[in-house]
Amino acid sequence: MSSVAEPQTTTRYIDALAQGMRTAMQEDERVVLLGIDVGAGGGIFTVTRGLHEEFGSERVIDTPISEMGYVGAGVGAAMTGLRPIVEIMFMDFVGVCLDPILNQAAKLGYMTAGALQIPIVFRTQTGAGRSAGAQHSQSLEAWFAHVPGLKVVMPATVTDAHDLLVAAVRDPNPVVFIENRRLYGMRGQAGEDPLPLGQARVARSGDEVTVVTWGQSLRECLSAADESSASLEVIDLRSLVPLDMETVIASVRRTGRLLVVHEAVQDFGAGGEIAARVADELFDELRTPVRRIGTPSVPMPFSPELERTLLPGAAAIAAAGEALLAEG
Amino acid sequence: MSSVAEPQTTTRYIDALAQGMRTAMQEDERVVLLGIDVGAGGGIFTVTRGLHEEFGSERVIDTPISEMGYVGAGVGAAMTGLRPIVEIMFMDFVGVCLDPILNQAAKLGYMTAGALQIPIVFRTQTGAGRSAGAQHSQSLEAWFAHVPGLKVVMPATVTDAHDLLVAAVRDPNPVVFIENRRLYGMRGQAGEDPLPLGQARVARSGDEVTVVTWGQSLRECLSAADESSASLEVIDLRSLVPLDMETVIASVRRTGRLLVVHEAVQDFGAGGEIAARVADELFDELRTPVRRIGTPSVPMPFSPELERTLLPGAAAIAAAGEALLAEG
Amino acid sequence: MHAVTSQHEPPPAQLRRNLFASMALIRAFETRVAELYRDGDIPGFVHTSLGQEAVAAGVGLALRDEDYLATTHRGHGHCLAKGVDVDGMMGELFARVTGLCRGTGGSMHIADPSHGVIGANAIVGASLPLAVGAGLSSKLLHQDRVAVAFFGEGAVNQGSFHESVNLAAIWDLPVIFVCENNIYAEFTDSRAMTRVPCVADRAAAYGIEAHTLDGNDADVVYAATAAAAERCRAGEGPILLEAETYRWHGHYEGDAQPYKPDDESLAWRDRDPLTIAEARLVHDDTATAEELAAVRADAGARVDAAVEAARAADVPAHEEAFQHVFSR
Amino acid sequence: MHAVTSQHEPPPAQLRRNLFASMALIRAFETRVAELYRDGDIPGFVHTSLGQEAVAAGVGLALRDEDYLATTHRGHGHCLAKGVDVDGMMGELFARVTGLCRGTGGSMHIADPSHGVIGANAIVGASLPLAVGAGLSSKLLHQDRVAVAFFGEGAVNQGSFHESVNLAAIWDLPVIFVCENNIYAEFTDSRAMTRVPCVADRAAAYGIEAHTLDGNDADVVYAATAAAAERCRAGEGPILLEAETYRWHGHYEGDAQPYKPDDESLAWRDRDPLTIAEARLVHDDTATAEELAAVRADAGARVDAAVEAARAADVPAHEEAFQHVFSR
Ligand SMILES: Cc1ncc(C[n+]2csc(CCOP(=O)(O)OP(=O)(O)O)c2C)c(N)n1
Ligand SMILES: Cc1ncc(C[n+]2csc(CCOP(=O)(O)OP(=O)(O)O)c2C)c(N)n1
Ligand SMILES: [Mg+2]
Ligand SMILES: [Mg+2]
Repeated sequence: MSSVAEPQTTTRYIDALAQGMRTAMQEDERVVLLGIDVGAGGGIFTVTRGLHEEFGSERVIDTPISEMGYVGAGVGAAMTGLRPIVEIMFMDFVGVCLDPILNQAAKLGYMTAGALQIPIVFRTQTGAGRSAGAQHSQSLEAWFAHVPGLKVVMPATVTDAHDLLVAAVRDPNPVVFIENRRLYGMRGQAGEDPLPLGQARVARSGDEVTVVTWGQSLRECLSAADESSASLEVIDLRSLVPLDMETVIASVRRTGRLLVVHEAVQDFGAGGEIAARVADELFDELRTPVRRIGTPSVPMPFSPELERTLLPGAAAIAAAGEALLAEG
Repeated sequence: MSSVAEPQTTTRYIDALAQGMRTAMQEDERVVLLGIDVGAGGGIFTVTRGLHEEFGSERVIDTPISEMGYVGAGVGAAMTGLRPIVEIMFMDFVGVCLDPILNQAAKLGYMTAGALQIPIVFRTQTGAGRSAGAQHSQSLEAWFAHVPGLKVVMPATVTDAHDLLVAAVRDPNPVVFIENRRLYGMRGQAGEDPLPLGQARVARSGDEVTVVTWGQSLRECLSAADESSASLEVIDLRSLVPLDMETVIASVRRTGRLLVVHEAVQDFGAGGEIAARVADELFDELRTPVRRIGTPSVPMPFSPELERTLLPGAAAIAAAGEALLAEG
Repeated sequence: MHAVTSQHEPPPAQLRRNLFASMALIRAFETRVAELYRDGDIPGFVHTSLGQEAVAAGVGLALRDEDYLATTHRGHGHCLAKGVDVDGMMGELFARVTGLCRGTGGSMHIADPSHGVIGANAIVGASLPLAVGAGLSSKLLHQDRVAVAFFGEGAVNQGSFHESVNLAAIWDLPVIFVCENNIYAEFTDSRAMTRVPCVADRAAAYGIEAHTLDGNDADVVYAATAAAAERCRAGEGPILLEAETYRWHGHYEGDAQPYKPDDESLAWRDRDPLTIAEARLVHDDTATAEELAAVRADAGARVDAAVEAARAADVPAHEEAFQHVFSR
Repeated sequence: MHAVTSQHEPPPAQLRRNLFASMALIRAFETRVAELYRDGDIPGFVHTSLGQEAVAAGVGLALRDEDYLATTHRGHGHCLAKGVDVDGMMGELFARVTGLCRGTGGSMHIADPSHGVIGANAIVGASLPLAVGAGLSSKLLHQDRVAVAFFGEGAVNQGSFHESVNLAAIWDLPVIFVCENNIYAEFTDSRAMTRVPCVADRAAAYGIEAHTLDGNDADVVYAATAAAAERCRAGEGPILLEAETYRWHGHYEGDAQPYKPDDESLAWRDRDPLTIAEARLVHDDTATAEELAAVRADAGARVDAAVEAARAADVPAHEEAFQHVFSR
């Protein structure tokens, strides 16, 4: 996961995801996949390739373009004995299928005082940077983290692509599992040893500025750590819910400085929550203000040049780290 | 707007809303209303009562229970010469009609480099506290504030119910206009003089703790100011987008202390953004950490007792103000 | 009204008595609930099904205990007919710990998975995808269970209707879609919201069988549901039943229904489902008028006892607000 | 394939030549775009409409310049046939300032309100509500404009189809719903996703007229659209046209289409819409083969010029990323 080239023999993120689904389906018969072209077609990004052949069309189910219907059906199936992994092809498409996530999966366990369990994984992906346009580039993890009853997971490494997916399927709760398509081709260590959800990881140690991030921005932060004259400690949150503030607080207590980085729009994004919590809890220990870097409040443009203008990159992160160090 | 009893001759919030729509419809023929039972039925909360009789069924249009369809049609109509006010009966129902707001209204102006204008108001209401259950009690303003291209307005007073609604209709952009049904019966001064969107209001002066809030929580904050031994300066933001940070910063610069209060779930809520910004900008001037009070991360229960347990009330706000004062 | 046909055998004598008893219980329950709500004993929103008892009873008694049922905001009758405990239901309406959901759900969210009831839903149209998912579970787990989705004719204009019926059709799922066509959706005459005379006609778009039934004749509804369930269990896929009926009370308790023509209301009152059943039972000597009066009296006593029990029960303790957000 | 009928008069000679010219332009444009995309000259996602030219031309030429058109991810042809400028389109695909959207939209989001094109949409099914809204504007503003929604047969399974067609029907709006049934939705044979043989049959659920057309015969599509537009302008409400056609290329450029049977692809290649038109024009002496070859050559030259202009144009300046988020 460092920015140094990895040997080509390791696994790709996309294969780790497939392997995660395979592991989950092998260990539990009740796990089924639902989504548009996840079956015979192997997925529009080839993530589910091979699973249809291996597990058959009863467990790897192609759906029509009816997200509200099949996502809702996934929730109904989860209440009644299956453990579905439901794919929402692009995160932006939650606009047509939010109700089953927001009002059903997130709430029915609570509203029945635990009588219903809803073990479902909503797999989706996001990721700007390839000119997919404003309707195919949004990172909306903050929305889901704001809804009580949903877990929100964003694997940033090849290992986690497998491990967090298996952990998400094993979890008895609804999990929004957010991949980043710019990571699909990345190579790294295959995972095999799922931890429970909710443990952040110190991806790189440092002692001057703590950088908290998740998803594909991790790569940018690691590159920034390589480039920067400041010593950056990079923390990969892995999940927003559960949120491992302990790891964050422990690090900032040492460094005295915090930068939160995410690809999502900065305004009213998840970074605000982390920043607000740390600024509160470590009020007396912070040497400098907590800073955030996210995308400016602009729909993502098609133009590659304009997209680059907006997305937080390694250089900006490195510079922000240095600026913090200079401040105090 | 203070907690002192108002004379019964003043206007109710709900009538101010109706008057706002009337004003907007009178001043511009292109303004039309769309929604479930907004017409002959006068609205499930009687907000639109009388408008159908006054403006006829071509301008006050009853829709089927097809939110995706009619909200989307509102967006299409806004692009082509009308200025629709579209009602989404409960904010929770955005789960079935988010795409036209998220992916169409918010983006098509930008994606056409300004060739399309989308002057539309999405009127909706929220408000827990009356046992409406988890699917009818959510405050999701943070979601919309996180989407570039949308304005987000929450009138907290009778005056603003009228004025901000008229301003929202006059604005050439999509505006999410969020009422709170617990305010519907509240009486106050009728509005008449719409300001442009984006100006916060000091609802009550004080000099020890700044309290920033919006929507129905304003009432709780004003009561807290009455009760509290600390001197609270209460700011009603009125809109999250545009966000008037100047008024907030100016106040906190004086008081040195900030409490952000909202009815929405606290975690990953809009309060995080305000807190993070102030903690950053006023790092050297804050006497105490910025604190937030919102609803805990729990779906809103039906039980009145449990609901009361969760919702931020005047006593808790007053206590938090005093605690801040005690801290430094 | 639309032409109505029933091509099924009438149910046997004991069953017809049971159907009457089920309707009598629903009648007593809903009558009492309306009073309690008027008197302020029950919080939140309440939607009664007075006048529609034959649909609930006919469907409920044709199902097995383990069959699934997803219902709506107007679901009390459906639950009672499915065998859900009266005390648990009344306790829930009173928001007591004896409630089926320990007071977290309320009238619009009664659920009892132990009798297959996977939830009442306050989102119009949301019951359908959930039932499709339950049908999917049943099919994939080879369980021989049928899933019923209840919904009103207003919900037919939701996209989720379209997507769900189509999904069940292409996957040949054991789902019975039961549309209670009570003519109104809130204050709106639903006939103005479609060009097509009856809901069953709209099923042609999905290539599934559909029948329009006299929804005030429990024998008819029972027979049609029993036949549909048999088809489902034989693997022949979904079916739609449209039960024509009428809502005696307003949309919610308190709604004065100015939008309904008097003669229409009166004509439907003359077609009281209990009177219809009573007359027939007495006429063909299946029961005496006295026996049936006793059944009604028993039902009333049962409901009275439930009310007393609910009144005597505890409200949930403060801590319960925080339980069951996640399963472990 | 489904039985196809056309009950309309064939278009006059000059119009048939224009239809051919329009198809030739689309063919040249899409052929060139496919090459440019393969060579990495165009960023983002590209979906071409090769093989479907007759639908675009037939519809586009039957409309007036001020009529509205909402299209999809596969919308280049629709725009060209509606008269949108070739340079502006190519500039947009190249993300240059000369693009219709100055590079913010791209292939999936080409729009040109000056020719009534209110946007191409990357959300399946989103074109329909927008067109309904445009139809509503036209009706309420007494504008005599027709609104066309293009969508694929895959989009018919979206809830927005259901809601939109119903809305247009009950409001008698001047909307033509044009379904391009090219059999596939991404990698999926859409015939497996419905039990109903053709899309036009599904229109019965809304009580509107619908016709299945030979979508590879521009004369047929033109005549049907012209008749539909006339109906719309006469206030007779919406109509659905299903144009049976075939997508020659993959879902996106680069898709190798393993899911299509060879004989099917070949059979449809034999029904090339340009060849069909050419043969008929020559056969009935409306044009000579040489004239038509010249038309094709002109189209190619026009597209070449557009490519050169696009290559020479500037990319948008950094600051443009921040413009047009809001209108003033
Ligand atoms: C998505 C959504 N839109 C609107 C509502 C508000 N609402 C509640 S019930 C109802 C009418 C439902 O009519 P119908 O389906 O005929 O059921 P009925 O009330 O007649 O039983 C409406 C519009 C809602 N709860 N959910
Ligand atoms: C809501 C939504 N779901 C899924 C997709 C992904 N997607 C893009 S095009 C497409 C297939 C559309 O098929 P069809 O409507 O037949 O149009 P065609 O591509 O054949 O022109 C899909 C599934 C999307 N863009 N939006
Ligand atoms: Mg109804
Ligand atoms: Mg298609």
